[in-house]
Amino acid sequence: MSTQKPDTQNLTLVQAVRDGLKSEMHRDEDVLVLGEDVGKNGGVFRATEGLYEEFGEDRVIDTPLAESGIVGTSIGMAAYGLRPVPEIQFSGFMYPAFDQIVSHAARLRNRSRGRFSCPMVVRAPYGGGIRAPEHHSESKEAIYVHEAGLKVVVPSTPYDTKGLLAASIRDPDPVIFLEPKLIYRAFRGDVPEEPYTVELGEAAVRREGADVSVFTWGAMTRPTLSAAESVADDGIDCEVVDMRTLSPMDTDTLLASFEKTGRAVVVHEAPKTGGLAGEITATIQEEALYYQEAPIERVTGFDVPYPLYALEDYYMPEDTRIEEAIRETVAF
Amino acid sequence: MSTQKPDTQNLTLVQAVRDGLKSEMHRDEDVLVLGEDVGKNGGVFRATEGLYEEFGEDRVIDTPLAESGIVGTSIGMAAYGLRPVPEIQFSGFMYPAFDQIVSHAARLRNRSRGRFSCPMVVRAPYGGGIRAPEHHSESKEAIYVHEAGLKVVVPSTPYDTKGLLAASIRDPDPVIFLEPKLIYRAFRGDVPEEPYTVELGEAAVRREGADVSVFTWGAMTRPTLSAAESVADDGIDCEVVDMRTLSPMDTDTLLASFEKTGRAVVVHEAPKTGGLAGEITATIQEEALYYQEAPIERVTGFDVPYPLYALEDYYMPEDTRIEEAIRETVAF
Amino acid sequence: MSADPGDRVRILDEDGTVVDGATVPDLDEETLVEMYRTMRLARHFDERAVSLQRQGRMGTYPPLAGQEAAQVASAMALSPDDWIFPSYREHAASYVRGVGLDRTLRYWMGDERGNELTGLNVFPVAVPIATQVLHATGAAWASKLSGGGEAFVCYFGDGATSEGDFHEGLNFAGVFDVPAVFFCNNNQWAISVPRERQTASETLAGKAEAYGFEGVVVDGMDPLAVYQATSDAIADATGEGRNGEDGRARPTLIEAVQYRFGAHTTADDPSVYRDDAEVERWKRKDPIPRLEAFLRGRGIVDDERVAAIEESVRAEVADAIEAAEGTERPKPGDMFDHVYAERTDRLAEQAADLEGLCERHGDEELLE
Amino acid sequence: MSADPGDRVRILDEDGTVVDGATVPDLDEETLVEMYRTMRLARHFDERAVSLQRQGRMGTYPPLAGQEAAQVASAMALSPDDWIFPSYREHAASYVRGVGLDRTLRYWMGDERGNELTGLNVFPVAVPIATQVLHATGAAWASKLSGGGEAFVCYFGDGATSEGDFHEGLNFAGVFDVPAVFFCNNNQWAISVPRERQTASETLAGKAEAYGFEGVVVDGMDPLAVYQATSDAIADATGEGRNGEDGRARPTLIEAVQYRFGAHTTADDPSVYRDDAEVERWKRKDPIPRLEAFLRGRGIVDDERVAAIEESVRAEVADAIEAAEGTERPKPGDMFDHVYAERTDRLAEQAADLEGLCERHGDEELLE
Ligand SMILES: Cc1ncc(C[n+]2csc(CCOP(=O)(O)OP(=O)(O)O)c2C)c(N)n1
Ligand SMILES: Cc1ncc(C[n+]2csc(CCOP(=O)(O)OP(=O)(O)O)c2C)c(N)n1
Ligand SMILES: [Mg+2]
Ligand SMILES: [Mg+2]
Repeated sequence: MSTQKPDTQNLTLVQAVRDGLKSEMHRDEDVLVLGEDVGKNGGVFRATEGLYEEFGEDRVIDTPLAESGIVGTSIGMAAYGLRPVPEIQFSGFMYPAFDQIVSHAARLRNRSRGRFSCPMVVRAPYGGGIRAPEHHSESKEAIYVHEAGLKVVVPSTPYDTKGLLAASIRDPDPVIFLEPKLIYRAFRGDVPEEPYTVELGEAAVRREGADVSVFTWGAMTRPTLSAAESVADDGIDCEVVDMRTLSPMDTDTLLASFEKTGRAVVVHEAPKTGGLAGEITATIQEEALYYQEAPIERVTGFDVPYPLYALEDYYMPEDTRIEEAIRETVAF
Repeated sequence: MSTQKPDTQNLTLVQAVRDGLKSEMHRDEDVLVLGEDVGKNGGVFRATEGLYEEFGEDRVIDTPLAESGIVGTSIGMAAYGLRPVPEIQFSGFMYPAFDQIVSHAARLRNRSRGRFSCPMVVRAPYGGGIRAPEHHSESKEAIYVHEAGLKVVVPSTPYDTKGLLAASIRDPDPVIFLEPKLIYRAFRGDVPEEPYTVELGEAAVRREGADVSVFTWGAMTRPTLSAAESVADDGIDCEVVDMRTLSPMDTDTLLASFEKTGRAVVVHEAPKTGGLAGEITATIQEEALYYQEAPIERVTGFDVPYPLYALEDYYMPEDTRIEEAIRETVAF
Repeated sequence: MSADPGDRVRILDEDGTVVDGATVPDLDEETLVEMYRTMRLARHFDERAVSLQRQGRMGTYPPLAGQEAAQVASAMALSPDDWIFPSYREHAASYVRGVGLDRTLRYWMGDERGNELTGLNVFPVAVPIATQVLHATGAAWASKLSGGGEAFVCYFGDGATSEGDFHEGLNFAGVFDVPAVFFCNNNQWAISVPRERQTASETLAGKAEAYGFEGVVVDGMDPLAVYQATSDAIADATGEGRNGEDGRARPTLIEAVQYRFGAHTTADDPSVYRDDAEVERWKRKDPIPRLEAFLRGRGIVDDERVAAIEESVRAEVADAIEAAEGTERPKPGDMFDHVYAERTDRLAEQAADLEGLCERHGDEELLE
Repeated sequence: MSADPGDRVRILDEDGTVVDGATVPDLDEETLVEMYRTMRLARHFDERAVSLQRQGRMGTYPPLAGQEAAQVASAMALSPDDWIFPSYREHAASYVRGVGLDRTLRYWMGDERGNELTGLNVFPVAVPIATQVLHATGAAWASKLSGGGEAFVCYFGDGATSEGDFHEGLNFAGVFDVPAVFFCNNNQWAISVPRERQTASETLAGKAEAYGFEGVVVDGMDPLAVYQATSDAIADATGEGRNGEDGRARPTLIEAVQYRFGAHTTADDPSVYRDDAEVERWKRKDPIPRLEAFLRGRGIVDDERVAAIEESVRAEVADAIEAAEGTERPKPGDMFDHVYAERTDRLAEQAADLEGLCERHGDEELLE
């Protein structure tokens, strides 16, 4: 990591979440945080630590244990004019709130023809790999991407986390902000102290390459980059694109990369069938079939309920699987 | 339609639902129906008409208005040994039950390593096109297909409806059975009086053709067939495949058709982004890229909340759009 | 708190006579006439709407006949800045809060612009049952946190009390003491499911106890009782009422006992699940003749005034229908306008595709 | 029904003395000793499990210390065919119902086979809060429809009462009179959220009224009271109890007031949100010394017997740990086995892919 500049902090991803919340709460007094254990306890991952002390119980609110309640009341708050940032303790517990998310948050602007809007950010720790109990390792981003009216964001670095969270909070529309908890504390990165935004809807090319494009996001970005390094030893020049915002998706960057390389691998933790790798593949071949030189490989979770942790390392895509897929794609 | 044989009835699709329920309830006394207004009222679409009178209030049960309650208690019933067939009044009201469906129904067998299972069929009228109020025109099959442990079925003819419903009820695993209400009464078909099954997981080739394959299901099968006829006048020979079971998907039939034609169009009502056309496209190009001669076109709903009915006819894919896509694909 | 339905708040008996010991709310004559007129307007609107549907000029429509008192009198208890969160049946309450009848017609004619209620604190119609309970609680909470001072009235049916969102919403409201009034239009039926099948609870109002606040049963076909109960609840919600001494505002659950005279919606046939005799019994409680008798008894209206009201009501509804049917159809491209504050690239592309399609083929071919 | 927490059922006071006017349930000495032993076993198991987690030999674990009476005594009130629906904390209740401690360890060691409870009427642990309430209601309903005769006991926490599924489950149970007992382990905290923040309802038991059946508050750290209350509720549920005269079985909501002595899970640090003084206050109610004092007072156990029990408890837990740790790891392919009754083609393909991967690379490389 680069050395710390005077106005930057060296933070983990989860610290960047906290810092992002804090700086947005300072910037705009309409921003408030609510959810289970987010107050006194500072969140089960400490993502809201210190905010209760700093902003008080009217802006950092411990709620009853009810996810539909948390999201549904947040919609009402947002319609009234506040900017709620509800936390769902784990993304596997967003399902009870699914109706409020898709039937209301996603549609309030449309249904009221703009009279009301829903500037709300639903934050949730997401994904597997931390030996967590059942239902704590979900990665079902696809079901939110399929819903018009929502934006869906998955950061993969501390810098992006703060910037994307700020952009999400300032966004006039509801954002599902999924935080890859496997890398909550896996590494640190420089994060400016000042508020800043990373624009929604823009992918980041994490590694430039000419032979094959690997599209991924969240916690899968690291093993993908490491697989890219491994195959580089054999002269395979990988481009790694971190999608960052899954809805709306940055198809310009996606297509530009593919048009350059003509080959693609998509990596995600979510189960294969119905996962976003399908959407990405379809987009590529609709728009850039002329450039395609090999089948687009999907390296994904299997079509099984996420296994308990004794087997989770077999479920999660990791370097080896990604590497194999890259090699196959290039060899085709 | 063919003339009625002695042991067949000429039924609409919704009558075939009723007939399927009835004959399975006669066959197996563990089968029971529950939901809002399914009893005395016979269902808001009359899909359960007469069953209350025939089987009594212990097997045709009007429940309180609570979808999570309906599905969650059905899971408990199924685990105990019954075969509940809960009805959700419209598929847009399945969201409150989403947690029970994905966190429990889909996983009970897996979580208990086979000690318990969940032989339950969640029926719901699905899709648009009938000038219904808001939230009554959903077609979100993709979110169920993405969930391992569920099966997902969408019939398109009266014959299939009875047979697929019977197969679903007899299946040892949970099935989401989505009934295209646009064609509930659009036409009639011959339906044997005897119980029979149409196997899950098998697509049906509705029209054979050599130039292009169109993959679709449910209410979209009819405009697709009609588009196929229109282009036939210009010498385009379309194959139309009705997927019928969306999970598990019959990739054999899918690939065999594509390998024959080398061109494909996928038609569904659901919004484009994250819809199953992506999954189908990805599967094809993974397995049959060699055969591909043109980009696979997606003819789908738009990425908007399903509009109120004044605009729904613009939203729903119809002959013209399908025809254009077929022509483009063939002309490529 | 009343668990005994016998305790229900009532001011007018079925003949429109003030019941012993009841106090008539302090409303001026003009307001009382307005209440009466609005109820008549709602009844007439309802008849016309049903007939529009029958004639194929409108889609499925949920009638409100029988429920006018509960809607009109409750909405009249609000102050100008207060908010309402209607279900799909509160056309009359919405009207009182400024929603033109033409808007309501347009919504049921399948035109989303019917829900575009600029400047009004009226939430869009909630079709998914009980979901609006959380929106009302959240908005009320936001108002409390921001010192807004408004009251928030949420309408829903007897069936809605079975949904999880009802529970979660009232529970949050009780924990955070939000300035909300939960107004349950208990019309005895949730489509074909009778109130007793919905819950084994003695009353619906009694469920409030589970959330630590008060429940009140009111005769929902007695407009004066509804007005009084709602006013009291609003005062409590905003900290000016009975609970207000200690400055502690509290929500209330009002159960307004009433009856839906007609079908659940125009797609429903109630004869399948309920007796005419039951309907007739409840029709004796019809709120409109009741209030009319009261007004006549006090000399506030007479035959002439009633006839004039009837005429003005007919004219107003006719105008609304004309306005609704006269509005140009929404443009196909409208469906892309409010998905997000700004169109995404993909939406812009899709909008262009649809436009192209329409240009190439025209409505006749596309909508055949 | 008791809305006043003072009314709670209690048989033993904090010193293990029978309170005035209370009737000790009619249990033979052996059963009482078994109750005592199982509670000690649970306590010791819990300590060892926490330490396994600390040593990295197990993943996150939710301790139950303080809650032994509520779990053990309630589960002992069941008949052999009855069912239980545990949350993630009911290791002791499950043990009583036949779930070996090694199973429970294996589950928390990340091995799904810990939930494979062949032959037992014990539902798999429910992690998503309150979801199991509906499963219990449904199974109980199915039993009633099939004439099964079993009782169904569903465990959940104070926090669970805020979820929609709690509401929907109890409401269905009340409407259909299912043979279920809803057993709320009110341990005062839902992670860091105290009971008062969870709901403004005076008691949790009082919420039963909203569903038309009875709620009972019991001292959840008094095993005899828990046993009695559960037995009564089961009798009511199966139509043999107080409500049984008219043959009408009725569910009951039991609120067992208790305290979690330790952390929410091993990932939690309770010192952030609660005082030691509070913990100490509740520790005075510790159910184990209470029952021990009662047994000693009656001459049922003495020092020697207690020592023997302690020794046997230690041995049993040590054996369970050995068994759990001695089980071979699940095979990677196991994850494909029970997705459906039969593997789909795509799953077979994926299983083969994974097998190939494992063969080509071996665990070291894959799991690095
Ligand atoms: C979540 C959900 N489930 C089902 C429906 C279908 N539905 C529409 S109205 C209705 C009955 C509502 O009854 P009630 O709450 O008593 O209100 P009422 O219609 O009597 O005014 C049902 C089941 C729905 N709109 N939303
Ligand atoms: C639906 C859902 N939301 C959130 C969580 C995370 N979570 C696990 S335990 C818990 C607190 C539960 O409190 P309570 O019901 O009182 O049970 P206790 O843990 O005290 O036994 C929470 C919020 C979850 N498991 N499920
Ligand atoms: Mg009703
Ligand atoms: Mg608790």
